[in-house]
Amino acid sequence: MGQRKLISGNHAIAEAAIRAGCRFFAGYPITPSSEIAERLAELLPQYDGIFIQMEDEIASMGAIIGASLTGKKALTATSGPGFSLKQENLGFAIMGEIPVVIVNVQRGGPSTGLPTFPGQQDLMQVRWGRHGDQEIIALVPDSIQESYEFTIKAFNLAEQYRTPVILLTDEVISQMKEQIEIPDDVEIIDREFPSVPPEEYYPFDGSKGLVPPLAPYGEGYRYHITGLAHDKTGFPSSNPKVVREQLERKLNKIRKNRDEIVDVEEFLLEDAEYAIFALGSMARVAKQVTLDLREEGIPIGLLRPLTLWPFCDKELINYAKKLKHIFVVEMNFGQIVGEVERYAGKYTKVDWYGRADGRLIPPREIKDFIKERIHEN
Amino acid sequence: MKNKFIIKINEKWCKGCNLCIEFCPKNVLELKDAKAKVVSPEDCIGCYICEYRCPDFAIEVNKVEEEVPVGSEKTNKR
Amino acid sequence: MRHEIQLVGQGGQGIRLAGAILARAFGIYDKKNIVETHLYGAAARGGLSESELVISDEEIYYVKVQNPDVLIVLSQRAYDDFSEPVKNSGVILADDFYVKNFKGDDKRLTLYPLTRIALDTTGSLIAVNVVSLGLISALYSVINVESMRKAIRDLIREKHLSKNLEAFEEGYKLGDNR
Amino acid sequence: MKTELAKKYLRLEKLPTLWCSGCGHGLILSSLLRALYLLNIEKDKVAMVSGIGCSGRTPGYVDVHTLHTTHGRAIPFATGIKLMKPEFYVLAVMGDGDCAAIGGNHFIHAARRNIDITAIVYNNGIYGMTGGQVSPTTPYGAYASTAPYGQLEEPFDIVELALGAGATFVARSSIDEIPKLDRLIADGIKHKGFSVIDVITICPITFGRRNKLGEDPMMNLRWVQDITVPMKKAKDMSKEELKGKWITGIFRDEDKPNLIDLYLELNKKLKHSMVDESSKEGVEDVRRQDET
Repeated sequence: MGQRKLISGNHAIAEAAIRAGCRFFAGYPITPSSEIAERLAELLPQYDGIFIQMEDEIASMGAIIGASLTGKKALTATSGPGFSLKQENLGFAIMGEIPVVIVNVQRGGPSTGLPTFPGQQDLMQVRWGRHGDQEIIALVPDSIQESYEFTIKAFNLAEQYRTPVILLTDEVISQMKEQIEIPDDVEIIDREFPSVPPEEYYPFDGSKGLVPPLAPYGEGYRYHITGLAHDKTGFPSSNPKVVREQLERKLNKIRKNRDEIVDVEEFLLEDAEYAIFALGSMARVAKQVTLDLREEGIPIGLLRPLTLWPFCDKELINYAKKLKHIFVVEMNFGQIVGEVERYAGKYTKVDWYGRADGRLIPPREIKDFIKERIHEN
Repeated sequence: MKNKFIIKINEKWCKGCNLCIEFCPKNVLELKDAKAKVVSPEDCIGCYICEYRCPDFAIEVNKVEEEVPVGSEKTNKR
Repeated sequence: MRHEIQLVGQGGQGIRLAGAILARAFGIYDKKNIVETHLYGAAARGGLSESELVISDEEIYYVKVQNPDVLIVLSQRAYDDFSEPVKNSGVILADDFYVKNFKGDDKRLTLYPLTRIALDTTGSLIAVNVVSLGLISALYSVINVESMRKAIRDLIREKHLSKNLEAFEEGYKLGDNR
Repeated sequence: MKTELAKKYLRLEKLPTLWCSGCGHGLILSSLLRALYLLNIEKDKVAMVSGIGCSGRTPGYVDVHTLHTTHGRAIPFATGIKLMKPEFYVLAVMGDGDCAAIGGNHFIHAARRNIDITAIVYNNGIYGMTGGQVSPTTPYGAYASTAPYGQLEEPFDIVELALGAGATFVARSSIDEIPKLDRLIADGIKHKGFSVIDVITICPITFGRRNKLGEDPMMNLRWVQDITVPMKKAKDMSKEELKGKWITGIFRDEDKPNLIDLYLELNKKLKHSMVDESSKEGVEDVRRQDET
């Protein structure tokens, strides 16, 4: 049994980052994520790491990419408006295939919105906030325990697939306090070192696998990284074949490994005829709704994506074929429902309930909605 | 013993900007077919200005020591 | 069994600390599942300060307070804005120094001289938080008073500890004598 | 010192450069390489970071750790590298728009925090790669594709900006002062703290052509000679005479604690005083929350 602690989601993320081996944090204060920075400002120097508060979000994102290139694990944390600012350099990290972790503690939007209240309005910004084609990995915890575990997982995935990974929480999960069990053993994945000597090393060489190793600075491997389309050496290329091949590899390293990356929680689904589809803090509410409705004799379960992106299409389709009706519940005006309809819509009815006003939607409302819909059909 | 200089121009890199020609105090160079060419190497005094002024790393000036017994010619430290 | 406790007042009354003490007593010493949430940052800048706890032996899925079993109100605004959802069987404990106007005859409501006791025992208004904690520890059987004392020792600085413990005991007596 | 020897820092297979005929950028690169050679710096200990634009292509030609980042962001990326690799020489090469427009905020903050990075500004007063739009250092009255009637705004003085923001090594030179530029860059690299070398350079194609200098590099270079004044000479000139001129030389070279050393010191101190407060984890935060 690990140590039992009573901490907030943001502090759990900060402590898990240290556990994962993170030794660099650059950020810019923004509610409701700032406690991650505050805690790391305290912890990092004790672990021979560096904390720096940069002049803005753009700089923070740039700094963690620079730090990561030296072979160290690096983190930044922000909320909606700051996440918007990070997009440019996040795109660079995707193009340059540089492992970094970005925490986005969602608040109500658009714009400055509701700084101290939760929202789930960044789901699509996480997926498509940058220009150009790309795959992104995003994990969504629904508890402090998961905030801790998913932070470590985010670092692992970043290193394993040489890509930025987003930990997507919200004001509720990040600000609340609950107990967690700090696991005694955690799996830590470190960056793969090139197996070839410097003269044979190419940072984007996909010939030996979809994820070429990234050599840390200062080890004799001198290479070039650019945001421009490039060939396997990292130098700019606009040759259509090279451009296409490189981009396809960058997409495929996630797409072809989606089974390894994607994870869902199946809550009371074995005998379910109905299901709620919800994530993050709303999934927690949905669990209460599921239990309440079960008590009333309605055979319902919950499908909860732990990995928001890549999307859990296969898992969803698998259930959609068996279910009479799927109810998507989210704290926005209709985002993830589009994806659910896209995959499950062919096989079953999909209904949506949600809103964004800075408050968790209470279980009663959702219960009433679901009962009404079941009754109608 | 008199110093002699060999000016090498890398035509692949030369963009014919004319700067070396403008700055050469002895008119050793000339522009031909949009490339710098050495026209009077014997006039070169080894000031290296052309090499320093070339934005394209296209000029290399090397000192050669002349009139020394055969078999012991030395180029400069390179 | 799910229990909901909510504390509301204004900045400077140590509301957040009181919530943290409760959370620690339940979560660490009584090994119950707890979730503590609160209004914070700019939302609380208007002077409002709030902390809410859900306590249960089972998993807590809905993390916010819906119908509190216990509501402590340390300001008029707190009473005006937060008293309505309290359960019919629940209690509203109000500070008689700040809360003067009530809606009809609210059977859930009892007034206590919390601020006065804080001033008398410690000479400081801020100790109203521990006085309140003492009071509910006496009134509400779910709370283990020993765990509360331990949590206070953990969370209150050494130099203020003895005064605060004294204030806690005064609050406890206030409930116990009833 | 011969350029030939400094070529060991070049990725020879990447040449010729993509810069236009007579572009001053190659001269800055060449000075930069000679500075590295002069200091005998190991290639594996250098990171060169750039933003976007013509200057942004510099790192591609240099055989060190090179990073061609997003527009204006060379300094943030460089900051991350330097903080994690204190033993590295980290160079940020930027254009004037890169440094003083889109990256202006990063520039002044790097100066303020005195992080040991060497910033080299390729200052040609124009956005060359995108076709000659005005930049923050375009001279008042000069023509550009986005200032067809002449620039109405006053230019930024990058040296003044750096001095005001707290950079500890600040110098200006031009592509007309070649051996001097080598030394200035070398001094900047050697300097512990944020160093800025503002290099006045030319863009015959997008600036010269629009400003009665033509595309002839020599004409453009003469213009540089005309608008730059060595510090010594400037001392005897009136304010009136100095109008529209850029003074060259070293403006500041001072020893001040730099960010890297301060971090290393802090980490060392904390390592020795680390206490295990895991049993009371979270306690401090609650106290703080209540106090604020």
